[in-house]
Amino acid sequence: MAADTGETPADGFGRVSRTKDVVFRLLALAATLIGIVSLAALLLNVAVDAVGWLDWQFLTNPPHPNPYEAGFLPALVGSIAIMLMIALVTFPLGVGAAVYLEEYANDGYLTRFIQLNIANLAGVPSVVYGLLGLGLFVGLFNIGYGNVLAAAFTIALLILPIVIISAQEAIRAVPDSQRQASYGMGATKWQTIRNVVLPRAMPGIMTGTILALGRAIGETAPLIMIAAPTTVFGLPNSFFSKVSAMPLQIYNWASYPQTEFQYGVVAAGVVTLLVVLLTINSIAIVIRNRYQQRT
Amino acid sequence: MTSSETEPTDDQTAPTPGTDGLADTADSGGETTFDRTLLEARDLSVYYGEERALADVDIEIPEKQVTAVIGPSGCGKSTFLRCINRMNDLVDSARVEGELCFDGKNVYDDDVDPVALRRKIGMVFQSPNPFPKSIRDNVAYGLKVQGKQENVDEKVHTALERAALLDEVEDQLDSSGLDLSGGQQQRLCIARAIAPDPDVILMDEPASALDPVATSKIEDLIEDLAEEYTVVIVTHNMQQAARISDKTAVFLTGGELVEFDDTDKIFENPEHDRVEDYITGKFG
Amino acid sequence: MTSSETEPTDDQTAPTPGTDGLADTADSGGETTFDRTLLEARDLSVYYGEERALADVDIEIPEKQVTAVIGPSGCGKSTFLRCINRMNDLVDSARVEGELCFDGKNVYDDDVDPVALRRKIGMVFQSPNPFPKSIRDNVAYGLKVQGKQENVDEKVHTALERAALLDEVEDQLDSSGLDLSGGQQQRLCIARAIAPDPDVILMDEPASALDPVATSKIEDLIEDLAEEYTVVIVTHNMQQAARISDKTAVFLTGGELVEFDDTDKIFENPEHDRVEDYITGKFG
Amino acid sequence: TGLFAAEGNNVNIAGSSTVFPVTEAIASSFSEANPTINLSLSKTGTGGGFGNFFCAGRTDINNASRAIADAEIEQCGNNDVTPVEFQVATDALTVVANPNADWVDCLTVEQLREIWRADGATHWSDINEEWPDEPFELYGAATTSGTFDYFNEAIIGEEANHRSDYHATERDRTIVQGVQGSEYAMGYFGFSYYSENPDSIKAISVDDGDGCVEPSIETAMNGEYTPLSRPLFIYVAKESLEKAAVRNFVRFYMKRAATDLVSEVGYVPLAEDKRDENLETLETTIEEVTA
Amino acid sequence: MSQPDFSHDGIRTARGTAFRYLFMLCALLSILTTVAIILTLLVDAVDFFAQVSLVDFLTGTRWSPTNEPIAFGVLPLISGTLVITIGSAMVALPIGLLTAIYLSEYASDRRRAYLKPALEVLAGVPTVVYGYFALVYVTPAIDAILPVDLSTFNALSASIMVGIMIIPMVSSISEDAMSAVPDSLRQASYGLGATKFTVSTSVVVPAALSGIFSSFILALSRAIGETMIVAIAAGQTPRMIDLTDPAGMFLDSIQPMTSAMVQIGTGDIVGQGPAYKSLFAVGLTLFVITFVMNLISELVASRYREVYR
Ligand SMILES: Nc1ncnc2c1ncn2[C@@H]1O[C@H](COP(=O)(O)OP(=O)(O)OP(=O)(O)O)[C@@H](O)[C@H]1O
Ligand SMILES: Nc1ncnc2c1ncn2[C@@H]1O[C@H](COP(=O)(O)OP(=O)(O)OP(=O)(O)O)[C@@H](O)[C@H]1O
Ligand SMILES: [Mg+2]
Ligand SMILES: [Mg+2]
Ligand SMILES: O=P([O-])([O-])[O-]
Repeated sequence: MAADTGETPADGFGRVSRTKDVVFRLLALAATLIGIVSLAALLLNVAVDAVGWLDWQFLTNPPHPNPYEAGFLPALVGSIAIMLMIALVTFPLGVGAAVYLEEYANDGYLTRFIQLNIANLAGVPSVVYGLLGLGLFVGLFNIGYGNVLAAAFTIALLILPIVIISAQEAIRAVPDSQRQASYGMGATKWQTIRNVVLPRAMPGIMTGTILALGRAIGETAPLIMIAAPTTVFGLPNSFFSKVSAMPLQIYNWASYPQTEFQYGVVAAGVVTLLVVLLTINSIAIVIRNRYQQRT
Repeated sequence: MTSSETEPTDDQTAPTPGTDGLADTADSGGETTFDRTLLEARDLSVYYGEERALADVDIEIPEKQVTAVIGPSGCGKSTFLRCINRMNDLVDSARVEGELCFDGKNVYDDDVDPVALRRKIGMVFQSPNPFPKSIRDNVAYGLKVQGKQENVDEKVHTALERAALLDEVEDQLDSSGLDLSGGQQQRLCIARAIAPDPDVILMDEPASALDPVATSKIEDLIEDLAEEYTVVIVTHNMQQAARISDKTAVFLTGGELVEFDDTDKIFENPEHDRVEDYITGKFG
Repeated sequence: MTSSETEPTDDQTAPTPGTDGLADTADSGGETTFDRTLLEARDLSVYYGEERALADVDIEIPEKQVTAVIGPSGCGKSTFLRCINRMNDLVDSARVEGELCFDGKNVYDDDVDPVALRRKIGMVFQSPNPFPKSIRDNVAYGLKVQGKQENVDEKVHTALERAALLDEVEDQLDSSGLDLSGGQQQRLCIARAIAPDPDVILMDEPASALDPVATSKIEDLIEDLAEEYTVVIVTHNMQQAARISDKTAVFLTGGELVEFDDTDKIFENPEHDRVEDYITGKFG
Repeated sequence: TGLFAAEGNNVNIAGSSTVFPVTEAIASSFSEANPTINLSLSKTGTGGGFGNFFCAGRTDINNASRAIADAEIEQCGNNDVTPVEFQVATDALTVVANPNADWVDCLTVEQLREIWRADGATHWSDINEEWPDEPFELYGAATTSGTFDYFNEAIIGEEANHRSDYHATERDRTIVQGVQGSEYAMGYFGFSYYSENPDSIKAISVDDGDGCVEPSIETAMNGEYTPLSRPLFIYVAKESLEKAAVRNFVRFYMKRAATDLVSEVGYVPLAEDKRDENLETLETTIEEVTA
Repeated sequence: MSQPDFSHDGIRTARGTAFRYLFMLCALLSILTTVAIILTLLVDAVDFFAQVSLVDFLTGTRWSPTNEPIAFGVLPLISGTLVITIGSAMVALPIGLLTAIYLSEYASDRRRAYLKPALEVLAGVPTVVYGYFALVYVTPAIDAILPVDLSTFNALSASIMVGIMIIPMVSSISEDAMSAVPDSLRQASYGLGATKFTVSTSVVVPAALSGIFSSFILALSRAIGETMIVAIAAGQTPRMIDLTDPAGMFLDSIQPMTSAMVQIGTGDIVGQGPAYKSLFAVGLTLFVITFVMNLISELVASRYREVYR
């Protein structure tokens, strides 16, 4: 390379070969796009396959072994019921834990231990949470198998670390000058948290929680582990109703013998699930954008 | 330190700052005039971990006057100010030794609730920090947290008026405090600080983030406030200290209070060479 | 600007800095002695977006001497330095107008490859920035990227020796460059810059992050380097400029090169009042 | 009835994956008429359904592709669950191979035993020297399923064990895909999974001594398809019939079990006299519990 | 002089304390969760190990919980997990690292602003959907394109899908680490006449190595714990892998730990015998493996966060 460099500056300074640079750049760009593009291709495929299957009767019927009569309603409603329950459980617990860690806890061993533990819990496989739900809620507390409560509690534990971590980030983003101003006015810690910290952190907390709910709505393995039923026909009518969920129903349908299920009904279910997920995530993004300007 | 032994006199008139004060103070030499002492530090030291940020400070701050605290960066001005309302409690590593008395009561006594203490002391910070709430809610915040729920609207108006902001915001009390200009925001913070009617107002470089026009409004306001409140103001701007304060405390590096006296005296004829060097810009 | 028209003379001896130089330069008036010009800016302007950071600079920097660039903060010193090796190319918003010639060739010509250009110009930054690699790999880095793979060990030794660091690190060449003291790190960065044997060494406030002892070592080193390299150094420390440089360029606010002359002349008898004000500390 | 009404509106069913499609079809049409009743249906296999759910008192109904075993009756008894048996359809357990396996159309029971028993044949050529010298790729029901039990009993018998080096799965779809994917594959499952995929897999006729018989609804109904045709049941917990929802659903089920609904999912519907017999049993039992 | 009253207000103090402990309880819940996970797994696993020896479990090479002859050797399942982990690592690590380099060194701010969220979508797609994709689209596609004999259920398409799913974990954590590399190091390198390629590969990547390493471990831990993709697409054949036969490793059906857990969990297994309890023994094994990996990743990451504060 050095040899390329001309000796007399009057002729310029020579050129350094950029082949590697260009090749590498293209390679890196290709790598960046590969996942996105392949996902897009698959989504396109599934969307095409869902055409003709994803219709009103699909969304309002109960499941059926005949692909032309099969419907998604109980799973759809089940997912939403579980999700609401999860939100009710994780929001207060997650915010409470985040407030403790950010506002109360000093930087001692206990705090660091809790923090490390939360980070670790966020990485525990969901199937293990399923076993936890099975042992704890179905077994020990005897809530019953495969019902709304057991499902919601199990998945709530699964997403709690994610909610806590994002709530902590939101609380940490509240400028310290705001807290100082409040303490300076003679506010107590709780008054400061309630009147200054939480209102300001709320959009961030909400965004994080909703995104975590998006994760919750796609969870399947924990439901399988707590013996959620293969198929449900009615709508959940109590906390103790057996419940199915969209991903679980999709998983079940994927095992049906007819190709109409493989390439039609399941595709319709996948598209429905993704649309619900996308809606949830866009709500989060709207909240984030709506409040982000004000800082 | 030089002047802290002198007893308060009955002379209620604060020496007027400016050049006319020069002759007085120059004549009176070490002798200074004092009002009733409201805040008094005795052997006050503050440590952050191992590092000493304030070293054996003795000072008597008179009631209903403006006391300026000046000194080079890092000399402990803010630390001193934050001792008064125990905001240093919020810093884990901070440790206070010695006494700081508010009206004769040591605020570091065990039976003192810092929250109750802070309700008697308003505080205004370096850069304006209004809450992302309406102007009204900003000013009413102290009243709310302190449980003073009667006549809130009236008190909000009075506070805004005293802070010389009412005219400018009267018909937008419900719009956000963040929509105001920097100078207005800082006056809003002052209104917020005085709304619960404290005894003392602490200001930590309240105009350092502001442009000259806004600064001069704040300076006028501070002089007015001294009619009713005891004001302690930290500033890095010596001209500002000279313009608005009655008393000036000069801290130098190491957290040492080198000289405390009438402002005119400090600026025209300081006792210590180091203070003179600092004021004339030879050092710091 | 005043001096940039003067032709280089044959006088190879750089004027020695210090008080004895005073008489010479004072006598010679606008007339200055020049070596062969290596770098020459003509009407050089730099814009960051809309803002102009360098305004029509004309300067001729002589070979194998130390040229100091001084001026108040934000006046464009770093910008000028980074023009020479086209580091400004890395700033998206930066735009350069005019010419900057290296040995007669405009480095902003289309056929100039900035990467090739930079291989002729070493650069040392404000705070030491060794790579988190071994000392040896740090110094060898430039050789490696430039494909100069022969005698690497020997070159590394020579560079460390020239940078006056060899004795201190000789038996720890494989330990991390980050384990050295600040002053050693900065000398390591100098060794790294000279190892590929460039023609010019640019230094942007190379001692500002260092303590006085480390600083004086670096200053000694810079004077030595000028025997073989053309050194351009930005500094905010006028004493430093006076101590180590042969020529001094004074930029003032707005990116204007107000005066460029022998260092002695600038410090003892500048042409411009603004320069005098700046040097005596009345401004900036 | 609001969203969170009483537990009494729930009907919980688990059990055989073979019977699953029948119950699913009937439950689906039942719940369209009775949307407030929450019917849940799990595919756990016959034995799993009895052992973990039905006899433990956790479900009201168990689907079964074989009759309940004595041990299971005992377990139910211990938990005060009284199983009431209803046959709901007949199945033709079907052995399938890849359509490209043109060398094989019919197997005798002995040949099947040789293929599926432990330490038996490993290559096609072990059965018939003219067949390819390629190893079997075998897909079958998971060991605890009713299908496995039935196949094991009917083909392997007492003396030998079912081999264990095969792809055992609860999910019959897996078998379809597996057999479809390999020329040397073979599998077995309920007839419905074959009838849904007649083009991608091929059914093997079975010779039980009287010549090759193709599995079909007809051959199962007229009893020619032996030994692999079998009755399918549901078991209802007598105690659960106290709940109106369960009563209504089982009544509905009995009526529908004799219709095309069953043949649509690939099984042989119940004969009408059998249906009437069932309804009678049902009503008698209901009277006993509601009395 | 009457002293001012700064005394403590009982109600105020009590309320403050109450909230403190309430919030603390929420935080401690996370520790309870960990304890509960360990206990629930342990209680049943202990039952299991009372019937099956730990040594047999850890060293056995046959997994057949319900089929005679019964065997509970976990190694075939760990093999299956290993295959998926290796396969997904081959997809995700290079792609994720290159993506991180692209985002941190090459992409303009604008481009990064839409590429990053787009990548995060990858991690947000439910895994059951990926499993379905793998089985219904990817396997047939590979079968059609490559001249290989691919089983319907195979490790290959499952690995690819798991790999795609974990790309964002690698790329976003690595990118954070690369962005944390001070610009001064890049400047130093450019100043010596380095090209962008050299700056990226010889300065940025080495300096961010611990962060990159931590992202790798975390992503692999995620791959190890991934359940639905493998349960749907990788098959149910517990077998020992033969490292000398990479084709056989990927082209055929396997069974990772998670998939075995799903099979036992949904399977027709009666009662409380070792077949059912083995679910918890495998779960415990999985938990221990992923927990250790997460811990390592977290410790490595906290080290790199310290290097450039
Ligand atoms: N929270 C803290 N932790 C540790 N040391 C601190 C803390 N706050 C201040 N210090 C140290 O205490 C000393 C005094 O700080 P202080 O903020 O009081 O100075 P200051 O006079 O207000 O300076 P400035 O004019 O820069 O605001 C400084 O050396 C500072 O570094
Ligand atoms: N990357 C940039 N983008 C936009 N403006 C810049 C950038 N770098 C410098 N500037 C502006 O250009 C002007 C000159 O900057 P420069 O860094 O050259 O000053 P300097 O003389 O080196 O100052 P200092 O002594 O503080 O280092 C300043 O006004 C600065 O704000
Ligand atoms: Mg301060
Ligand atoms: Mg600079
Ligand atoms: O599910 P089974 O019918 O085989 O028990």
